Amino acid sequence: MLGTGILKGMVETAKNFAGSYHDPERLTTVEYPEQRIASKENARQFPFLVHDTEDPMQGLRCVACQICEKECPPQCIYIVKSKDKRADYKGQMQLYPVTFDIDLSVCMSCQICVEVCPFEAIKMDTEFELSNTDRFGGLLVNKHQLAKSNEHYRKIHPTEAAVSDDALAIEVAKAKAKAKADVEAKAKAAADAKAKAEAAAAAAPVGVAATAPVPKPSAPAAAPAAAPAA
Amino acid sequence: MDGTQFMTFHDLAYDAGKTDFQRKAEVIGVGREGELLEVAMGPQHPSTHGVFRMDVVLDGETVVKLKPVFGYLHRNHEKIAENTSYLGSMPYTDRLDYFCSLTNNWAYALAVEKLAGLQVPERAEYIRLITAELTRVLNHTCLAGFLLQDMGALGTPLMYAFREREKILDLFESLTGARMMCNYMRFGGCRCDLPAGWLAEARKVVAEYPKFLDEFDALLSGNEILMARTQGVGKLSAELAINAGITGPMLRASGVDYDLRKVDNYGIYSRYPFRVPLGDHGDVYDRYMIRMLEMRESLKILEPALKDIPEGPVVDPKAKLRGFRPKPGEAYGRIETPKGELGFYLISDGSPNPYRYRVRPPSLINLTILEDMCLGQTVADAVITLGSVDIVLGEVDR
Amino acid sequence: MDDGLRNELSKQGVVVVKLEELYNWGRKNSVWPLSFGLACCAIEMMAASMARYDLARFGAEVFRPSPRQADLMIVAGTVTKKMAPQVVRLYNQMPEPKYVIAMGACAISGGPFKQGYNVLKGIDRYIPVDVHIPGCPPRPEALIHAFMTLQRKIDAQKLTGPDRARHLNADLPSEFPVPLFGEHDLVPSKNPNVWRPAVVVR
Amino acid sequence: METLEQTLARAAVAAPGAQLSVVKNDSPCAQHSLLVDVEHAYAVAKFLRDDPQLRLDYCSNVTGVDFLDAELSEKVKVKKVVDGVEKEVEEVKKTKRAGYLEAVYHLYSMALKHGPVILRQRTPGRADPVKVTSLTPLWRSCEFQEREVFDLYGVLFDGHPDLRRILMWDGFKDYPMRKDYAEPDDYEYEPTPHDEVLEKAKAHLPKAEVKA
Repeated sequence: MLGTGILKGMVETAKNFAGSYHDPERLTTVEYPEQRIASKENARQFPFLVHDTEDPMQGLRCVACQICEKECPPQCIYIVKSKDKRADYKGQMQLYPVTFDIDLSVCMSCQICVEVCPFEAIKMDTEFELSNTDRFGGLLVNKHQLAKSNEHYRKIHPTEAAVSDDALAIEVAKAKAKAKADVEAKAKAAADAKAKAEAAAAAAPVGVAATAPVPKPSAPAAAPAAAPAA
Repeated sequence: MDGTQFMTFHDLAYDAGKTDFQRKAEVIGVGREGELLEVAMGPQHPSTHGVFRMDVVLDGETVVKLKPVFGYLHRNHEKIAENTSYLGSMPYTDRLDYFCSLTNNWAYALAVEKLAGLQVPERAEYIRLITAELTRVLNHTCLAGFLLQDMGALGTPLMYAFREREKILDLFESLTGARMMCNYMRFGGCRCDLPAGWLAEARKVVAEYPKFLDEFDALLSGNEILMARTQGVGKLSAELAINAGITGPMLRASGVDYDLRKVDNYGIYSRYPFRVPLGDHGDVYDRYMIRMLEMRESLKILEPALKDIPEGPVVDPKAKLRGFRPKPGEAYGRIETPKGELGFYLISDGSPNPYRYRVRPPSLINLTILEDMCLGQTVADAVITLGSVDIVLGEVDR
Repeated sequence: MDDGLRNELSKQGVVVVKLEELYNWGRKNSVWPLSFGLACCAIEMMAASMARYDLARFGAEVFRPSPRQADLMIVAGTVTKKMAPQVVRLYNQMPEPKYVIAMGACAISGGPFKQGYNVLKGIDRYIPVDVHIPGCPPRPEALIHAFMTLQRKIDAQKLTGPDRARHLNADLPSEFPVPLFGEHDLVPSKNPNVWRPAVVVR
Repeated sequence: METLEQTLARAAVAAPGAQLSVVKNDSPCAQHSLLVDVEHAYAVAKFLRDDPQLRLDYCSNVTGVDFLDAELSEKVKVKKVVDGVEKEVEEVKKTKRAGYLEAVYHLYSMALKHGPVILRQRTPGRADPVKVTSLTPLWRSCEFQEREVFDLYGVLFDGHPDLRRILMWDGFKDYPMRKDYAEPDDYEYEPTPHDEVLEKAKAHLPKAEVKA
């Protein structure tokens, strides 16, 4: 009969209307800003730089290798390397970024910088409330604004952060083992040399022994490792 | 013009010796004199799905000429891709057809895998199939909403469609991190594994979806106004559809059995039996119904696939993320996206950037015969005919 | 009238408001956007007006297809050079007071597509923009957040004085020249009266 | 489906006088293509469409490719007499190749469900006007795609019913997808510039600040 299709449709909308008073399925509105949809663990908005220590600028994991700058598809990262080096989390001397700027007005949240970073230094934040009336000042963010602690990372992406922390702990353990082995090897070499020198000194006139190598304290290995607790 | 089997407006328009009006009159079969009205619909027009523009010549309310004008969203995807690494183009493919970023990802990944000879692990194939079918459901749901919006059913169907869309977008977000621009697939697999509990969530959404489809069917498919508006409107014959390179649901609505999921057997589609719905009349109603039926078939693929998915790696260990340089050569890879055949034609010269990067956009090519479908109809029908083609401007203009 | 006195009065049941506050309160709670989508962000703009995010809670559910009835232009998506004249023309057709939200990276600066030959590097080259939302695309919540930012901006506008709102100041322009299609680029490629970029030395 | 060489042999019979050759593709997918001269492209394409064994009724993809003038270096094994003994020595042979533009057609068959057969037309050089034959009379699907190739590469299609710019505006003079296209200088505000962009952005800085 003509009209039954329309009536059926109206019954459907009536069901929806009535349901919207009691059926949780039909109550879809999330009243932002009072209510918020729970952030998904994988959610990503804009990159941030991870730091490990209290002072954000000292503990930045970034070593200014510029891989992300090169791989960023819209080219929205700008990095200037430092002239000097400083010890990173595992005690190795590394460069650090003097300038690290991201132009948020260009960033397309593709996460490629995170994927290519070999140092677990850049990660994706979930902050999206960034609307701004200032085009030039508000959207070009520098390293001070980008630096966020590892705790923040653990809070927003717990699973990912655990994996990243484990990887770093392994790196640190490796570095420590290597440093230890280096020290031992050096000590052994020094001991051998000393023994040789003594043997030589016994045969040769005094004064030659002074040329024997003196073991140097290995500064990088001794530096306190600012390692994250895994 | 020998070789053309079909009388189109072009054939007549370029025959000499007739006045412009005579030619138009011959095409639509009217002989009466009258004043013609030229209307530029778009680029800012609520019914043109973005910034599409049609220059329409009207005789009263009848369309006598319709010229689509493109380029208002031409954002140089191909040129940019030729200056970017292979990986760097992946997020840009999301922005082609912004409803279906995951199928776009797949098409591009497939083309690069053909170019470089990469293998995809079993689990990644399953993830690709699941996400692609979810995308198809998502796209068709939204299309039904937009089509009804064009017909004047303001609000309700689109609201219902977007309510369901959010459920699938939640799945995408918890898997890929973004709602629309997923950037999820990689050459030789996928970017990351499924998060814990994702499969259970997906199963829940898939299990509940038929309820929504029933609701939508009850609301719309039998509705007399919808039938009156769409049946017999915008007819497209099978021969013209094939010759004009129409693909996807629009081709199948004209009764041509050509679905790349069956023809090319890419991915693991051969493992799941599903039917390809075919239309009979090739009108707007058929195109609408094909999509409703395709959603049900997609759910039929999704249900067992979500059960069968094996454990294992999600990316080919040989595939490199950085410094990816395929050997010189070329490849054309294509898949069946919700809009039709999306192809990527890549030429490599051995450098990290593709030498030529071409997208074969289904939306653009499906518009080829828009004029033929609209001639002789009223301007209101031209709007719904355009709506039933299912275009996304990001893909039309790239 | 100072705040202390106002508080005291409101406790007594006497509500006193300035005309300015009343005027701005009315304006900020009935901002009607132009239904004008350009690209990907338009879909998120639609999602924001749909059931889950419900922009109607802010008095902005009435998306007007005609610029003559709209107060707010949400530039949602990539503005190409071919589209830019139309966008400026639409802006010119809107009645004052009018506001512009540049939604998404493309509208602000060209975004990921800014290297393209046909992409305008930000709509603020031709028309003034009030609020920028970074993101590609921004979440619907981000659009709502921008909306609240705009409401704050409207709330702070003055009716009188030298820094009064633009629509009350006859000296400030409310229409901007529409660029023309040139042989290689738009002519002019920017409006120097609107576009004053910061100098960044690299 | 027959091999491309077989197709070539039969096409040469069907379109007498056509200069046909196979362009090898070294990638793992091995999609080789058929290069046809511009004069006989229509006849060959018509054969491909109407031949009962091929029935390539569906032209999926049409695109242009720009090849600049290039110097090709090829490793050639040459027999040389070194110290009285004949030896095979590898030599790098350098040849100059004039640039050209190509129109590439990907053909499939919907009736027989096979493909692709790839057809190429090559222009003699890159200097305007560059002309190839339009295949729109055979496949309607070429219509917009050939217009796009014309718009972005400046290739003229002989026999196209409606050859206008499609993506760019009508007054636009350049062909932006060509490899030697120069973009208009528009680099006033580039906070994160690299390489070329950096150079271009520097030119926009106020003079005093460049010195600093």
